[in-house]
Amino acid sequence: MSLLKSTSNELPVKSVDGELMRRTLRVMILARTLESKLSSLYKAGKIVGGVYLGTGQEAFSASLGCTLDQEKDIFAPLIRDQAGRTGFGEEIIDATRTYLGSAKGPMRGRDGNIHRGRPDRRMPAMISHLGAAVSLVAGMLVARRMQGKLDGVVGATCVGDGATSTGAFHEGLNMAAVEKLPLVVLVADNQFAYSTPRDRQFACDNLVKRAAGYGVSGHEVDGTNLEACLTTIQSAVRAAREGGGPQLVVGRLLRLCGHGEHDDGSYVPPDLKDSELGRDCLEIGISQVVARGLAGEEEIMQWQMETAKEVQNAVAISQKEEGPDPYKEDWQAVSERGMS
Amino acid sequence: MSLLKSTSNELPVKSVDGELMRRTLRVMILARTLESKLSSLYKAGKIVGGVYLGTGQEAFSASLGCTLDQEKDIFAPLIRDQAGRTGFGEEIIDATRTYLGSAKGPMRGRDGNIHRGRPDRRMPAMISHLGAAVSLVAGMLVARRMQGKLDGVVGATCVGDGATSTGAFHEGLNMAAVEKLPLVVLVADNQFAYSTPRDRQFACDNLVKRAAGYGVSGHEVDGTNLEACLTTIQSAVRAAREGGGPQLVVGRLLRLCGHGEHDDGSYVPPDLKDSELGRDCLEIGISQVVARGLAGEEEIMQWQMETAKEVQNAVAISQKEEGPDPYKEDWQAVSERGMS
Amino acid sequence: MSFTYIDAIQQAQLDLLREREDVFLYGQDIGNFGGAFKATKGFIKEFPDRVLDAPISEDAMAGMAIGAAISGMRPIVEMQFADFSSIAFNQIVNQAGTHFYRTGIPVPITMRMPCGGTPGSGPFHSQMVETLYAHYPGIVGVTPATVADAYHLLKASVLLDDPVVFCEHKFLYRWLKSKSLDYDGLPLGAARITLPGKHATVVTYSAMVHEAVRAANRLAEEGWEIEVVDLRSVKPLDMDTVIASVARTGRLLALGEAFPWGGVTAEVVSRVVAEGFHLLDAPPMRLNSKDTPIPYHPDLWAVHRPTPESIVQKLRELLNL
Amino acid sequence: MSFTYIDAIQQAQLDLLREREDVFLYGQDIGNFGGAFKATKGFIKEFPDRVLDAPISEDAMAGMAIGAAISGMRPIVEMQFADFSSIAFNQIVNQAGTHFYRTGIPVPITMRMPCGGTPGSGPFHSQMVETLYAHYPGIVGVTPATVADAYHLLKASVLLDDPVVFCEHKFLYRWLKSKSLDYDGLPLGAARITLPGKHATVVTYSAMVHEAVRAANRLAEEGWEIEVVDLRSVKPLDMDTVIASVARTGRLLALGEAFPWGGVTAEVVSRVVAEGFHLLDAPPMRLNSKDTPIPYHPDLWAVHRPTPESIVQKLRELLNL
Ligand SMILES: Cc1ncc(C[n+]2csc(CCOP(=O)(O)OP(=O)(O)O)c2C)c(N)n1
Ligand SMILES: Cc1ncc(C[n+]2csc(CCOP(=O)(O)OP(=O)(O)O)c2C)c(N)n1
Ligand SMILES: [Mg+2]
Ligand SMILES: [Mg+2]
Repeated sequence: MSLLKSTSNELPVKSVDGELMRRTLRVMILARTLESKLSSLYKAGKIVGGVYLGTGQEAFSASLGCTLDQEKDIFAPLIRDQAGRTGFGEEIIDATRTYLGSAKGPMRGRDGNIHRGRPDRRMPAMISHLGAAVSLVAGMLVARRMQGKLDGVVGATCVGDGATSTGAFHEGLNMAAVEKLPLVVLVADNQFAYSTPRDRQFACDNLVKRAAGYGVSGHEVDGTNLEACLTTIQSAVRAAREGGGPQLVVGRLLRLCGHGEHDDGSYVPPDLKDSELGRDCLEIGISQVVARGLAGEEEIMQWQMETAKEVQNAVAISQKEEGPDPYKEDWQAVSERGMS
Repeated sequence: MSLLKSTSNELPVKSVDGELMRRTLRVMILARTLESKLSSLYKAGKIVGGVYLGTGQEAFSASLGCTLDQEKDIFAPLIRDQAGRTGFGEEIIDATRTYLGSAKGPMRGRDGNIHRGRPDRRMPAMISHLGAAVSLVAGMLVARRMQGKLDGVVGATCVGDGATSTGAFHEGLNMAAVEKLPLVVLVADNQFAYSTPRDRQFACDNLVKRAAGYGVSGHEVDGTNLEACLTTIQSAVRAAREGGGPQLVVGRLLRLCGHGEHDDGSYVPPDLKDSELGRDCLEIGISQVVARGLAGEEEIMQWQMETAKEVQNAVAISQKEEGPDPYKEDWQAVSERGMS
Repeated sequence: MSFTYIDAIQQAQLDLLREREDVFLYGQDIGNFGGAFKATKGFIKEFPDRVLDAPISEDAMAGMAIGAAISGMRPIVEMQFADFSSIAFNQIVNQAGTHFYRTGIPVPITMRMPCGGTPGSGPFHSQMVETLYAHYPGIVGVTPATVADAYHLLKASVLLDDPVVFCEHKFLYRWLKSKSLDYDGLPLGAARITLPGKHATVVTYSAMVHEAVRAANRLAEEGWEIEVVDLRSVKPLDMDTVIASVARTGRLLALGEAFPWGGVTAEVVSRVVAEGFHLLDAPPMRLNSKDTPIPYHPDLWAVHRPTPESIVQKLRELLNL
Repeated sequence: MSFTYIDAIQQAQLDLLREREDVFLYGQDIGNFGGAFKATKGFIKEFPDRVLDAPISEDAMAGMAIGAAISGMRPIVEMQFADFSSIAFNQIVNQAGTHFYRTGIPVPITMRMPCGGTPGSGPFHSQMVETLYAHYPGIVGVTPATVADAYHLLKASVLLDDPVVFCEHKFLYRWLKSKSLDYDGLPLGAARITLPGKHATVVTYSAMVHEAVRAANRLAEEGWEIEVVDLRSVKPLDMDTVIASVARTGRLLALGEAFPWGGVTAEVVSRVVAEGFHLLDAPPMRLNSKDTPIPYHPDLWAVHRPTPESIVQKLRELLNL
């Protein structure tokens, strides 16, 4: 079904496990539902600061989140990875609390929106500077190697096509390759970096060509195709887990929203939207799940209702919660533990 | 004669022009002679600060310097490019004055050794931070394009295998590729970055593989082989000049000296020194020139004597010159032109 | 007709592009999109060859601009946010900042830095960067606080032969308006007395000029006359104007939005005490942001930086009230 | 037996590696080669898995260390020269510096920064970096001036849960010797009275402590007793010790080798005037390097930074001689 094939030479992959596919689709639905709600809240002026969505990228992102092992793997999401976060076990309320500025969110109002994380649950809180997480995750893996805890662990992070232009991406991936770390880097090649099209960002026709230059395995996949995403990402994650070193997975897709909700994305040419890249991965995912008989349309509608409720619930709770109290805030940037 | 072939698909190159090959060999001899002298001066305590030589890399470097057009091209040398500098027209006395701290040198004692340049003659003065010149030269080319003066101009710069790990190299080359600039980047893959061997620096077997990821042409060459270097570099420079965009040329060779003259390079394994990579490009160059009947051994000995005299002369002049007078120094980091 | 602060920046760039062939713009999304803050909107149509979209490569953006500048151009680089200039830091301080001293050839680049906090922007879209760059030799740090200064100082920066870090405050972008771009002709390098007074001097710059004026107005209701000095550029620092003001008032509060360790306020206070110790009737004071990253939440953000209230409070201390 | 300053740094790292399994070293050429300054010589044999050669990727080196630190390790990163940390600047200030505030999880990394000038090192192998990093929240800046401090402060830095920029001065590496590593037990964060005196206080740090002592000794021949305070860490800044000293002497010279705009000397002077204005009998003074890149030529370099002569001259001014 996949339009593009993995270019790496791993073992052939059997067809995707049905349970995983069902779970991934449900995660996609949940992420989409949450993000539509966030968009409405933003437009209603209920969210201060930017809102960045992953619409159209859920299959690619969720496939990673759902493939990783929540108990031991590492996942450093970027701006369009709501689906991956959810798949990796981030609770919806972490998102709503952070967006709505609840003091109970993981960032306690100190940071917002997509800059949230739970480093203690192996999900780093991204900084805005693109590419910076690649070496960070590599370091988390190096630590585990030294601690004798690396066995079977994978670290993963996501970037966009634009972020591949950063020195941080380059230095991080190269370093991980030298250390032969079980790192999976997903590149969501969504045709734009903010408004900048690919041809103003890089000059090769396919970013997967970069893999060879780093001495890492390259994979590419149609990012709108859930089954293909799961197949490719599973095989990349497996290859990393089995000692194959870093894996670069390029997903071709289109951002089906603005860069942020402040942006109407009017610079995206209509013919690109109408092309195969512009297909909605959620619709494709649903049809694939239905076609494989893994869930009926009714069950999927059920999921949609459940997830809507879940999101409403999280929003309602978060909205009722207090923001941080600036007068009780502990304005302390260092722990000073160890300072005698 | 070349062990490795250019991997790009340019027009076939006719055999190297005899006059160019003669000139390049003479440049190599001059550079080697100068650098041996610098080494002696360093060991005699006559030079303050580091001395970094290009021993073993002269063929690769000089081939670039001699191929470029001194009247219009741009050349940003790095630490091992004495031969390229000389080929591009830098006077020997610029080197000796800078190393010996003469106030008459191009850097007036403000900067030293290899950090010299003549930006007004299209030879930037390198900063130490590796990789930083790639985007700099790209900018010099962009300026010319806007000024309508780019026609037939090439900009070139050199890095080592180690410098390819820098974010600056990556960002610069990628940007130049996007702008399709006539940029030639030479990578002297001399097996080490200071003491660090290639396998701790990158994980691909050949850095030329990076070219495809940037969408630029890649070339590789046996850097110990003068004729091969001239052939490959000429074809890369020509391709850039003719609108082929950036060219990445990887030369395989071995540094036949320490990282600097403070370093004995004892970490270089003997079998590497004894391998084909460890051959002295100067000896090979001489034998090639002699074999092609371009010069006799006598004439070459004549060059050696001439260059020795030229170097002695430059050293003698530079040593007699005063250093900068700190009490007359104009401690001014900004020109303030335009500040009313 | 009315101009906002960002309009002024837009107009200055447009006028420069029209007046001079050596000016060009480089930055992420500045072409068809017109830039994250629309400071270059529509330019690419008129100047298709001098408005270039950059890849997400701040180091290369700065390096490219430097190379162009030593080749006769006067590039204006737009950082999407000043915070991302951390990636270009090496090129700015080590390549641009050292070039004139080392080679005698100046580097006329202007790095446009959308600086400063706005509610909800968080730790990585709110930073002030003037301290970072002014510490390094060879860099000029410009910090306009008014619409007219945004226009005229940007033009002056581009015409200057030296590298300029042009710190434009995002909070002022659309909030600050002016009827015209006319101004008092003060050159780059000169501070301005924004509000004359006699009881205390507040030396500040950028968005904090307006907070200082607010604080001064509140104290004016009680009869206090606070003088507000707008530095306009933090390097060079116009000590003549500052010292003259302190000579009149005898009291100094150095105010800034940057992190508290080091920086403009420390530099101002230490120069004032070195050059005008005996003019002071009270210990000179400083007020900066708190020493933490800039928080996302508007309620935290609002007290992380100095506010009219916290400025009034400091001024009361300074006035020994 | 005698230890140099670099021996102390070597010993501290070796002891840490032996005492703690969570310590590891990362840096260019630190393995078989033992590092550009031999600070890790021979370590890789004993600890093949905890001494890693890094590619020329300072951004990734810092990022990797941060990732390891939030996973239970205590990495020590060796920058080959502090000047090259400009490439790691973003990771240090934005990733490491903000992490504890944002997430509550501290980042125990130690960035070893071979700082400061030596003759012939030039603009890019001589820089001081404490000002750069101390300006940013969340970073501890340590600046040892003695052999024993090099040892004990490095150990304390690695044991600290926060990111430390450890500024070791290259000029002291082999020149500064001591019979032992014993020391007075002062913790990280406390300044030291290196030389007691009563007529004026010089507050300084790193290599300048020794130049200050030289200057003080010269003035001692004329009967002046100059107190020299060694800050030891520039953030935190031990104002108690500084203010107590100024209370005794009434006169302050803040001395540093860094660039003159902003920085440690400005911070010290402005805190002293804020907290101890009435203790001062004379305007507090500063002495820094000149405001240009650090020149290569030894004759230029020698006067670019403060010297015993220029310190004596400033002190004479301060003493109103
Ligand atoms: C170093 C850096 N420079 C600039 C930005 C501003 N910025 C945020 S997202 C973005 C576009 C990212 O494009 P891409 O990597 O393709 O991801 P996408 O938004 O398409 O998912 C930019 C330029 C940034 N975050 N970091
Ligand atoms: C950004 C940066 N980091 C570290 C250094 C220190 N350094 C100078 S030369 C060198 C090794 C360079 O190796 P390579 O690029 O292979 O060039 P080679 O010396 O082999 O010619 C290093 C690490 C530097 N100059 N710049
Ligand atoms: Mg994108
Ligand atoms: Mg090398």
